[in-house]
Amino acid sequence: MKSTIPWLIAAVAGSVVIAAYFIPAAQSWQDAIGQWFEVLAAVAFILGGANLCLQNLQKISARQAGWGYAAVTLVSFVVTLGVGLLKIGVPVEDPQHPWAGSYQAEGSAEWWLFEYAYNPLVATMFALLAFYVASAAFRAFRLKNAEATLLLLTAFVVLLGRTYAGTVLTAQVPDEYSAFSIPGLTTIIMGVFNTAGQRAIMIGIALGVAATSLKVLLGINRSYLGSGDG
Amino acid sequence: MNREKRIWGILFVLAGCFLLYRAMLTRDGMGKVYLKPAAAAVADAPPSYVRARPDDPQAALSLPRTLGIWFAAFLTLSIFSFLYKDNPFYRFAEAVMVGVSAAYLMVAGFWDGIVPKLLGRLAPAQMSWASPSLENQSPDWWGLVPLVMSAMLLARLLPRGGWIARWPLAFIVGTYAGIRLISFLDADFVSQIRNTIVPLVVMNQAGQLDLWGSVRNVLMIVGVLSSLAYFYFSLDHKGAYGVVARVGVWYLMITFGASFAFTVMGRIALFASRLEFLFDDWLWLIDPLGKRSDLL
Amino acid sequence: MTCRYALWILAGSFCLIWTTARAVAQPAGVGPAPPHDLVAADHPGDNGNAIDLKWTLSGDDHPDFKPRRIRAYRIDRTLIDEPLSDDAVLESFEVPYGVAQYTDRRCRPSAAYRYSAVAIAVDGSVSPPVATSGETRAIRQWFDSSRTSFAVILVIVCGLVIFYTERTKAGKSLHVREIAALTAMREAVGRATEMGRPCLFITGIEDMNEIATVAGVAILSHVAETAADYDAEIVVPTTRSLVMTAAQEAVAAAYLAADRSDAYNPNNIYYVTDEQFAFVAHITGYMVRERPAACFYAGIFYAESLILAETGNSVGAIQIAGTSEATQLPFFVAGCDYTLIGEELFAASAYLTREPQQLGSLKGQDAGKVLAAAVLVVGCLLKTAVVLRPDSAGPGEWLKFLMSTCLGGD
Amino acid sequence: MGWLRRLDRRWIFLSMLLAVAIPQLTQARVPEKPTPLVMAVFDKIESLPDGSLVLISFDYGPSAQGELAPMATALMRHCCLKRHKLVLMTLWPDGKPLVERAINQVLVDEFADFGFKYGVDYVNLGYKPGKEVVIKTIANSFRTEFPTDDGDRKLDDLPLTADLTSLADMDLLVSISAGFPGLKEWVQYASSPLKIPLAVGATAVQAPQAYPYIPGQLLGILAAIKGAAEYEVALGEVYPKYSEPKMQDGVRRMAPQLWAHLLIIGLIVLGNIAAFSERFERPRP
Repeated sequence: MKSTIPWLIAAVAGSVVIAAYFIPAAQSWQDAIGQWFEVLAAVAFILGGANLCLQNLQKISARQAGWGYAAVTLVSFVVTLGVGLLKIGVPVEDPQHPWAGSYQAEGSAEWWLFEYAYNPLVATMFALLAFYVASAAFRAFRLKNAEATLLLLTAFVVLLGRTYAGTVLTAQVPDEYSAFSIPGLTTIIMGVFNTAGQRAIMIGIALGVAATSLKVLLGINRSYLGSGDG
Repeated sequence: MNREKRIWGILFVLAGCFLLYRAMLTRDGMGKVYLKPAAAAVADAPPSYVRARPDDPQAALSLPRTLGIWFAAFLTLSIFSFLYKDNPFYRFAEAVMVGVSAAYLMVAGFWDGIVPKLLGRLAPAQMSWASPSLENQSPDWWGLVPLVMSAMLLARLLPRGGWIARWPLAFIVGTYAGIRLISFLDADFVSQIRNTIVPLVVMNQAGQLDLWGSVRNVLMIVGVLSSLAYFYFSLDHKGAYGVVARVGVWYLMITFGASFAFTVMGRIALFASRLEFLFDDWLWLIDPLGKRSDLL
Repeated sequence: MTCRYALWILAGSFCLIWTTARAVAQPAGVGPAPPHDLVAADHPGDNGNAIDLKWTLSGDDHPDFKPRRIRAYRIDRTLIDEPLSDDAVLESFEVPYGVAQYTDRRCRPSAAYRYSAVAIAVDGSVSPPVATSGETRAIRQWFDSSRTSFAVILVIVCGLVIFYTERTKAGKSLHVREIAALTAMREAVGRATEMGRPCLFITGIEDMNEIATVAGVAILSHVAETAADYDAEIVVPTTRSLVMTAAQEAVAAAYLAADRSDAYNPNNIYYVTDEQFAFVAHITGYMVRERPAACFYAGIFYAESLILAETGNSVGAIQIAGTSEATQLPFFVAGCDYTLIGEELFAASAYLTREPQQLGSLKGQDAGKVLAAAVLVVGCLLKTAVVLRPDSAGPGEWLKFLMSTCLGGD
Repeated sequence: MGWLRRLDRRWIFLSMLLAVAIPQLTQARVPEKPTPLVMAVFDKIESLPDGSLVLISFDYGPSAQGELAPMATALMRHCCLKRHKLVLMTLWPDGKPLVERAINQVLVDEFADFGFKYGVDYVNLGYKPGKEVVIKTIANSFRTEFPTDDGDRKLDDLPLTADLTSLADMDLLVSISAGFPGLKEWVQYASSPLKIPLAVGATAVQAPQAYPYIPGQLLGILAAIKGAAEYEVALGEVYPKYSEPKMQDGVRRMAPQLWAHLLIIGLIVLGNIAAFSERFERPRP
């Protein structure tokens, strides 16, 4: 029962949005809802932030293994939040509105944290992928069966085709057969096979999304509301 | 274990010596940032600074940015150290990353979301201190809707009344179910079908059969249909239908292989740019952009 | 009334003076040929804020003229029947050469407008103006007629899903094929129980406004129920606060359904950070330290897919993944033991519950695919017929009907 | 062959480090030849009349900078050379500093002689939250989403944007995209409905998703660092100043790319040798 009213809210709101798509005067509602969602997601940060602080405080007070790192997280969280909300170090462009500058203006404290902590950390974490790609290539690309072989061969050709090596290797192929050079094959793979596969996946996903959305609107799927019945 | 520790100890000392040598004993050192005043782009803007070559007469050493480069280099190496194994440096960097990023995005949510889209809408005159352009706007009472929903959502923090937080959640999931239902059917379902409708036989300008073009189109349609067949849930993959589904799987595998290879490319570029940061900005081993002119 | 006429005259004479002034400003005979036949009409099926304009290109605007003579067309708009206000009296917009239509989307509903157009030559000289014959009003409509065909498709697809859902609810049994990844889920939880290690569940890195996340939470609720049954620990770090809220609700309810409310630990479902890679750094750290025995990934994933899959693999976890992000599927396929490909992610909760209504929706999805395939085949055959027999009208008509009327194309 | 099967993956990591670091330290270069998809974009920017309005959306964050910053720079340089008017924006919250950096680097610093003026030659609209909704809205009206620019100046007060009403006023849209919201949304909500040419720069991951939209909804695509390198070469061919090595970030990064690709291909082969040797040494029962 506890999920009936929320379900009704979801069902009515969803149906109204669908109808609004076809009514010229209501087409801007979607944008309004998008803005409401932005606000709600921003407010929800408070829930997440509270949860983050609570988790780390618990670890620190219980002296759990690695509590020192919890303290580091907490300190960097509080400092970044503080200097960002207070706009510390933001150059004042307009003396009448000292608070109008951007929180991430160059030279501010928040900018420093972005430039020298956030940015390098995130980019380096992303860069780890180069290594994981290499180990996945060694481990997972085996000629086990027809499917795996196709995956491997395609990857092989496209990998070559995307560098100068591919151009050099098949530079001797005459122009009228250029489709069979490595860059030519890459183009065919991307244009025909990849496009066909992508399209089928997209059509399937669209149907999956439509059915799942309908299940939400019809109340068949209420798991996100805590109704255990699916 | 002992041997491993010894080796690492030696490596650390060697690296330290190298850094000390580079930073102290070479003429130009490393990892420093110089700034000079920029030609202002907007007339009444406060002075801003741009990076300068060390040999520029106007250049001055910027301590915060120099420290920043060293801190960033330390964090970069700490993350890379995870590839060897989990270690205190990585755990430190991980802790900093979680704290800083969560707070940074909260700050962004506050100044870019809550201030203009909630407070600025309800009380523009009162919020003009944060955004002068709000000064002459009149309140938009629709802003009350997200305000009420936000309050309901925050009820979760109270010991009782958490149930009411489900209402805004249901509203969000419900409205987006509607929005996505429409946008996916329109953009992906209908338009992809439309894009795939091509002639099985292609004629060239002269009215002759374009064999290659025709083969391409046939391959494309066979691919889309057989891959769709793979996703069909009501039939087991057996018999003739199994063969069709199998062809579909082949297409999907080629798609995945191509995606994989394409992605490899990007990943390496990212790694290369991190190394470039270490070699160029920090260690001053290379200077591909001529940032330090001929000082190297 | 008099006032209105006065305004008319005022506006008209203003136009006249203005255009004359412009014409006088440059030597006669130098300007380019004007555009002609300017027609304005209400833009159909909209909210009454657009008017369609069409004209015939200036005689000097021809692709064969090199160098080009016409640079652009300027269209001036006059608001006729409203009191003069500073923003609406006269407005101009330019369109580039070679273009013979424009939709003015800044109209007020029901206000009367008059348009005039001039051609502007490359040297800046202006042609005499051509004006619309009468007034034009943008009318507000109730239904967006340009979306009629889509409405029909929407009704058919949704109708199919609802129809099959109802039919199975009424007791009609149906068969669905096996999906290996889903059968393996129970085993994975079982193995985690045996090894006394946790199960890690990640619902993707997007928020609750993505349907894939909603599908991920639905799968989570089943895995959590199995975990509660087997007494395995399930850990759910999230990258969004709203997802955390939803996941807590789902897992709590799953434990309740399994009659194990006492074992539910809300601290195991926690928020990390919204930033993708900081979240990943936390998860990989968690994996190497706690060594989960089973990892589930269901939702939207981007670049982190391979970091997660490879790290999970290195700690020896059974990994089951599903995502609607086509670009990330290869990494899950390469790195995980089982992968739900695209649409299978959305089908998963139906499989896991085995509820008739949910299975019915699967049938509906299948019917949608049959529909898609049928349209494709018919469309391609028609198009082939058009290519082979360009002279016969039949296939062309049908094709046009299919592409424009049914699929809403151009 | 047992060692190969038991190979510690850290050796693979080390070889990847060397494959990228050595070409970088030695500053090796490999030649590039622009492909048609890149030339489509280049030719479009080249053929637009001088001073056309170009919107560039920086739809990426710092994490994708390595791949996308070189093409953003190359595209901006080309637009500057053609004196196109630039309207810059971003749909990613962490893209905002990147836009500012690009402005400082290219428009203010590199093209200082051209004397580009803010508000006349270029405008920075900054970041607006709302993802694809922002595109949908500005497709009809800029001012609903962007009443002011990034520095809180009213669009009506800036000469470049005073007459700007909607995306339809643009001569060319460019999205440099690393994911959502990005190229797909620009296709769906801007270039398809408004029929404005759209060029995209995409990360390698995004690129395969873009192919289905070519050529109907997409003009061309700069795929990953290779796309950037090809664009730089194309630019260098027409404007010789830009064939200098220090102007070619992307080309420079292609050398590590080549070796790393070869390494990965080698690893795939090695992995298969390991698998076969296992089958060979342990005959099936």
